[in-house]
Amino acid sequence: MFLKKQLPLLVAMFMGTMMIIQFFIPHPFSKNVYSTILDWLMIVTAFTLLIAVQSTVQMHITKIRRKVTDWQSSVIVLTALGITVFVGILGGAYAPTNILMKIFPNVQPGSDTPLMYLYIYFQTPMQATIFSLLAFYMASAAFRAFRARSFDATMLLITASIVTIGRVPIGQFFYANMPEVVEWILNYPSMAAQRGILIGVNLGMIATSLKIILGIERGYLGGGK
Amino acid sequence: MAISTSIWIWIAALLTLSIYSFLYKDNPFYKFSEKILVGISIGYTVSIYFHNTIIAKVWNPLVHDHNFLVIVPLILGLLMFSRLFKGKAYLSRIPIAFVVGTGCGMSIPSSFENLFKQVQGTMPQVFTIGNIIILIGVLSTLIYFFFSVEHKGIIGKVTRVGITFIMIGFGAAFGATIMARISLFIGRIQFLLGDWLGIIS
Amino acid sequence: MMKIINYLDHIDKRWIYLVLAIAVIFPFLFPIGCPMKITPPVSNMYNYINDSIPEGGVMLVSVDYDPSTMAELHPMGKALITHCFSKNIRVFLMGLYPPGVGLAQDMISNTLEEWNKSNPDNIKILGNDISLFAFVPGVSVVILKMGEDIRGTFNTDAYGNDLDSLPIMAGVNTYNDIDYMVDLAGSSVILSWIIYANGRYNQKMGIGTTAVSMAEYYAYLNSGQANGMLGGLKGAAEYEALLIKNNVSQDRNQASIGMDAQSSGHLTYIIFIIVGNIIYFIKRKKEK
Amino acid sequence: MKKMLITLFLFLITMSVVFAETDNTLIPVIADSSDLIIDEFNYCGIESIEVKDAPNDDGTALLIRWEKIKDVEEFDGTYSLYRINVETGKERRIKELITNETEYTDQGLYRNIAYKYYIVAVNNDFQISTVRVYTEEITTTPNWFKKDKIILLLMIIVYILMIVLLVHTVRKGKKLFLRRLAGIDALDEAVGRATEMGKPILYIPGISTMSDIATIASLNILGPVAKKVAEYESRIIVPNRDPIVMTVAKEIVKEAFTEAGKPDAYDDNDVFFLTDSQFGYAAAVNGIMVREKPATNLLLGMFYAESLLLAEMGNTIGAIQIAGTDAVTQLPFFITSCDYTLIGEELYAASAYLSNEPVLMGSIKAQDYMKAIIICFMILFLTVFLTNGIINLFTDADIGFFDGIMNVIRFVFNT
Repeated sequence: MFLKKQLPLLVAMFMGTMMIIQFFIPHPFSKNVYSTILDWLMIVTAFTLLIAVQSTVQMHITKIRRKVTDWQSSVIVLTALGITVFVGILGGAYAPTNILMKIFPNVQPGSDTPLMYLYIYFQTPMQATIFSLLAFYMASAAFRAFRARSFDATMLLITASIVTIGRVPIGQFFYANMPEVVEWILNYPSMAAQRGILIGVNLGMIATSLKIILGIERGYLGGGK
Repeated sequence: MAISTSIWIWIAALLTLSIYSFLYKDNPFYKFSEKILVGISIGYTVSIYFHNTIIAKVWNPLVHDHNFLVIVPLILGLLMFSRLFKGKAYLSRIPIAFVVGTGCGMSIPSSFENLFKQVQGTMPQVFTIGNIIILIGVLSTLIYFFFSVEHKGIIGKVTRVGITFIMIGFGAAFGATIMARISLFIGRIQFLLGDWLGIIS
Repeated sequence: MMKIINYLDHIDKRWIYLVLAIAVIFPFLFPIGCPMKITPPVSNMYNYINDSIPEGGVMLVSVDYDPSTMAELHPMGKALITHCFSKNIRVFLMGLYPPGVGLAQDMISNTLEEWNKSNPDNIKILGNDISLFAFVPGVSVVILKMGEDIRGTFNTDAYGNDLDSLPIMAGVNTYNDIDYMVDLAGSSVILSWIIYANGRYNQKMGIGTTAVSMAEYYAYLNSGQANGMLGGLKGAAEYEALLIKNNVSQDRNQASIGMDAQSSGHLTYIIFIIVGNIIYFIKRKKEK
Repeated sequence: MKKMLITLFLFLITMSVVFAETDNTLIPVIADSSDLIIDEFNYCGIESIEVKDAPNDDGTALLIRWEKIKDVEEFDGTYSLYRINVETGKERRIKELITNETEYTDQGLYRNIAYKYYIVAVNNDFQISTVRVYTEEITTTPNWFKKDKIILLLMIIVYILMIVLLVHTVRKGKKLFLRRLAGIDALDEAVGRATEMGKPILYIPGISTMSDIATIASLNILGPVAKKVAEYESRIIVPNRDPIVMTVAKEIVKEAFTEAGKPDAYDDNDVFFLTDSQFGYAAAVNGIMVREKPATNLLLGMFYAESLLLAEMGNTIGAIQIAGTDAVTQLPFFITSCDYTLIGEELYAASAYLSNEPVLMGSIKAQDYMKAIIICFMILFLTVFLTNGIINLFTDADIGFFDGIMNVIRFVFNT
């Protein structure tokens, strides 16, 4: 029970309090502690991220095993994943590994790795394209959903139209000082609202962090309440 | 410029087109490329973490430099894998608590500083219209998000001002988003028409 | 009349998609070349890099975006590097996330090739004038650690060379030795840079961000936590325009070429919103 | 409770005023007056130079200050500042082209090594004067506390106390006041309308995981909504993107139906997992909207770029839509395409209001009090700022008193 509940909370509380206190002590001793902890964090973070991958893989394996609808696509995911990891671990991340250079003598220490080819010519174009689909979705939403249904929404849409037109060169054809108008909106009224929201969000973030350190908030440990 | 002869550019172009085919309707080409994307992006991350953390930060210090202090985070990290064993999964809470707790501790003073800087930035030195607008805007926005009083009387009027500022702020963000979405599409067009087909330079 | 409105109200989405696609592709085939005004956040950053970083100074560019927003942010990075090359400023690139490091590598090889082709009298070499730090996980932890010890944070560059062996690293140990840093990102990681690098270590910095997040970061420009900002493709285009104006690079680049398409795309959106709202109001009147 | 907060508040102000006057423990070294030879090449315009340990650091910096002789004919050259490492005797120029500056912080020094500094005039032909003005030897001292951050520390302590006290108060069963948001009324009305029409309600708890506060807030709202639906014996559909969120949502809806005394009306198939692909989820939910034609869509939680796809389809089928999220970039889309939108923190407040969950409620109230402190300071500042500005517009009077107040307020938020 202690290992399950108290210990994690104690660890979070101890580390959190220590890091807050550390902030106020400029002494070299505290700096050394801080530096070591940062090193440790980098390593532990890497493991926590690897485990996130594990849960995705697990999900796809279960899907294939249970032959749920569309299980074939899980096979594609796992195959692509397997090939990439194989190529990536054997061939190196950013610089080719010794093994790769032995197998393919024409690969020089400075050449791109196979992983980079997969990244630049497979992942990059696809990911960029998926997000560019949003240009289309938004166009249709502009036509069918963005309505001046209230005073607030009308204000929003008018500001949006001014900014949309004023931020591109064509705005100057409508009104020569359009870029200045947009810059003014962004610098004063819009900035003020953003800052007001930001102060609130910041207070919320700090409150959440404090609650975690105090052990009041436990959701991050998983398994709900 | 002419049409590309590189096989890699062709692959990238065909994958791009297969994703665009989704706009017409959902089809196997889109599904196939989407799944490949998921697989490759996870695989890419795993490979990078393997080389740059496991090898560079754990294996090398331990084996080559004999820095045994690394063992502490290594054990913490390995505890994460307790999730693979049903009865012992709770052990993975310790490294999570370590990461989250330390992260919270580091962020609190710095976030407060950031907050203070924002508040201080709202208190100007010079008496100008713009500065007054900022002060009133920030103040009324903050009051809008203040939940301990009813929005009635004078407070109600102030919050009206506040919501107007918020709408202008969102309007600006909305306009900017339109801009961003178009840019993403332009990037792909430049690739398809330029790098692949060679119609534009 | 009502027939047209009803038709438009129930129009197939795909026609809307097609209109937008044509509106954006058309200007590429028949460029107009709209003139462009430079906005202060961009010129502030340009002037700072141009005037306040000494020759041989150090600039850090963090590439923290992934391919999904690369259309907006990649041209910025290229423009910044070209500018630094022309001023003989040493450039360090880094990425807090794995995708960014891959894109940074792509950016380096592109800019090096282009620069060396057009400036044979001022050849730039990887490791002497530009470098890419190895990827290290931890995000804000990495930012903080760099304030204590840059060499100890990364150990090697992305290509596996020991940092101590690189000529470019001469005298570079912490943020104190970096004259300016620009974070290119479309996410809240910019905030981490502002809070930790600027807040804790007083690193002078600029922001390069997507148009989506642009409005949010004006608050940081106003408070002086950052001194310049490139917002979206337009920001990159303005920076490129400044480079051309000051004879750093000759021809129009990626972002500038896209500006015509950007203009016509925006116009299309505005027309959609206006027509959509007209339909909405007519229908609402009818219902009453 | 209130008294305590006021006391803390006053304490804070007192502390900030006390620490406003930082102490200066200097080691002054005044240059020997015989050094002050002034002629064409051997110029020295420096009256004194002193070095002290830089405050609030880890012992790697020194602060050097100098003062120029007043009433001396203008010297149009500059000054250079040198550092001598006393152990090795090595000299290094650390700052040149000094004109109007009067201090410099020398950073990156070694601890336990003595240093010494001198400043020297340089004329426009870069000839260096023979007259040097030295400081005494000094070694750096690391400090144990950042005195300049005291207000920050106090603020953190105040905030911690507020959260602990308020959460405790709610746990003891005391009801704290939170204004009833217009969004909650809208929510009631929308649920009522759907039952009137005999159509289902679609509840989308966002597409994020349980680690997002917005998701938790959304699930807190799901309870009361589901209860109301159960009372009217209507139907609620909850499609999910995250398996864990789905499990929790199932539990909540089931419990709500039981509480309303209609456990049989609960259909386990109405709370389900769709897919984990972002746009795939959006497409599937749009499919549900077309098939089921819900009268009311509730989009509460964390949303990303798919938000506009969902809101657009809801619009097309003519459903009443109520949205709420803390994703600032998605809010504009919701505001223009939904009938009512809970903006950012309003979502948390609504969730705390409906659930009266101690941790949530306490933290909302603590944030509110902290906000109140900032608002008070800002109102005070605005008043003084306006008065001062208007007086300055009409008269030449320079009122130092107002400037003083403004500086104190700025100082409180100084970092």
